[in-house]
Amino acid sequence: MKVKVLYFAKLRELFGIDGEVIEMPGERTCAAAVIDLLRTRGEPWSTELGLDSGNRMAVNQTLAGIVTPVQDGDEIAIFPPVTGG
Amino acid sequence: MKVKVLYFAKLRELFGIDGEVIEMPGERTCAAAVIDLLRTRGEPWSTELGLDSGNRMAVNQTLAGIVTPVQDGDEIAIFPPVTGG
Amino acid sequence: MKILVQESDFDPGAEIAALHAGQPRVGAVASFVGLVRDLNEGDSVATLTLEHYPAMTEKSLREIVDEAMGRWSLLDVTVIHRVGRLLPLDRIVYVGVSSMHRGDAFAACEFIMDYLKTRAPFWKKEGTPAGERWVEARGADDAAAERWNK
Amino acid sequence: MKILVQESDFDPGAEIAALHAGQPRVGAVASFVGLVRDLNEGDSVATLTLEHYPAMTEKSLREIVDEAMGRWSLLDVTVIHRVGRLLPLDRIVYVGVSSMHRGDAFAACEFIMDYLKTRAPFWKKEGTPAGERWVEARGADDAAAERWNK
Repeated sequence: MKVKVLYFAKLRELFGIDGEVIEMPGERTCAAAVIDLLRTRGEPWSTELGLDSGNRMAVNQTLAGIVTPVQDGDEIAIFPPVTGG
Repeated sequence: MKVKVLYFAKLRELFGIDGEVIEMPGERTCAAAVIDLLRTRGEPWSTELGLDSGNRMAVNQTLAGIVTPVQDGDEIAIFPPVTGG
Repeated sequence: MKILVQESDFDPGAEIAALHAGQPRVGAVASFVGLVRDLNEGDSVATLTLEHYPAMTEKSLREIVDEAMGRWSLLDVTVIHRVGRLLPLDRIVYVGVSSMHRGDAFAACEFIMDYLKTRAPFWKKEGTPAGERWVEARGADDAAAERWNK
Repeated sequence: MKILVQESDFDPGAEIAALHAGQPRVGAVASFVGLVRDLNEGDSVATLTLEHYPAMTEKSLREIVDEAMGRWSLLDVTVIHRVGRLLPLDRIVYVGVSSMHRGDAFAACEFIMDYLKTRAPFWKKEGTPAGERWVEARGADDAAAERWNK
């Protein structure tokens, strides 16, 4: 399965890309598996996407938790706490 | 002593005047004495200025209670609960 | 601080701008506009006449704003209240508060409205098809003002 | 309901008017305007750049407004949030709420701002004399949003 991953703000700058399509095994998983896969890349991914990083996620444009289901074609966004308004 | 008494809104209409100067015995008293004196006039004063009428008072343009001191030359306003805004 | 009691209309946009224009410390402006509705207590309202106690009105509004400035960290406050004869859709009152952070502006703006509703000497008289009637004070307004004392 | 995410400025006075003009049921309009300050965390701020997540931004604002409409008796809501490069004194955000009575308008306006601050995908980057930096989320904003769940 393929999922689209987007990065915003500080994460976009640290990773040097605003998004990418990644290949994952199986047909459905959860958001935590996407994070885990990205963290295997080493630094800065490993640290920036650590459990205590405080970052937020959205799956298909809705705020999500690490157990939110993810399937082929989904859009996963990872970003720091929002600071608008 | 003389005090100026003002009436607003419904009271102004019921009494048919927007204010008057009244003569009171002594040199100082409290707001309750002004009300009591006005009530001796009979209706509609007696009922409209009854203790359970819910009306408010101000002495010299500051919200007051029945024990607020009153002296010669003071301005006492009597009015229904306010409804601005 | 700007406090006005007037017969003429006001411009909320201009009032908001005056509360922050050229003042780079202002991060938040909370505003309230009160309007004449065409329906009250189930009856249609054709006119609304606002009476006040001129010698006391501005003084009481100033005391309310002073109290708000003591309770919250505010940069500026504007209160405008109209008097005289108004029609449905007309603006009645404007309260605007500027501050560094939004929490202060929101709280002070609502506090000033709640206190104005229960302490400033204004009285409304409605013209309805059945004739004129003085608007009765609402218990809800007393309750709204009371909660700031908790 | 009107929800806009745009680079251009907006006119708070025109937005307030649009929330009540010709609508005699509206008795109250509560509004909030957020502005760029020239100082944050003790450092001077020369520019503020707002990034967002276009596919999600409007959707998340709509969900916040829907939530407010479920909680209070509202007549209309307008939310406008700017993105792109802003300067001190610039307007950032407008939230306006119309209702019959003021309590609903005040509560919903503050609720929408609190939720927007913690749930809508906007990020601020400040330009300071020491360079650019991403604004850190404030614990106070989380606390402000959290109190609506009590």
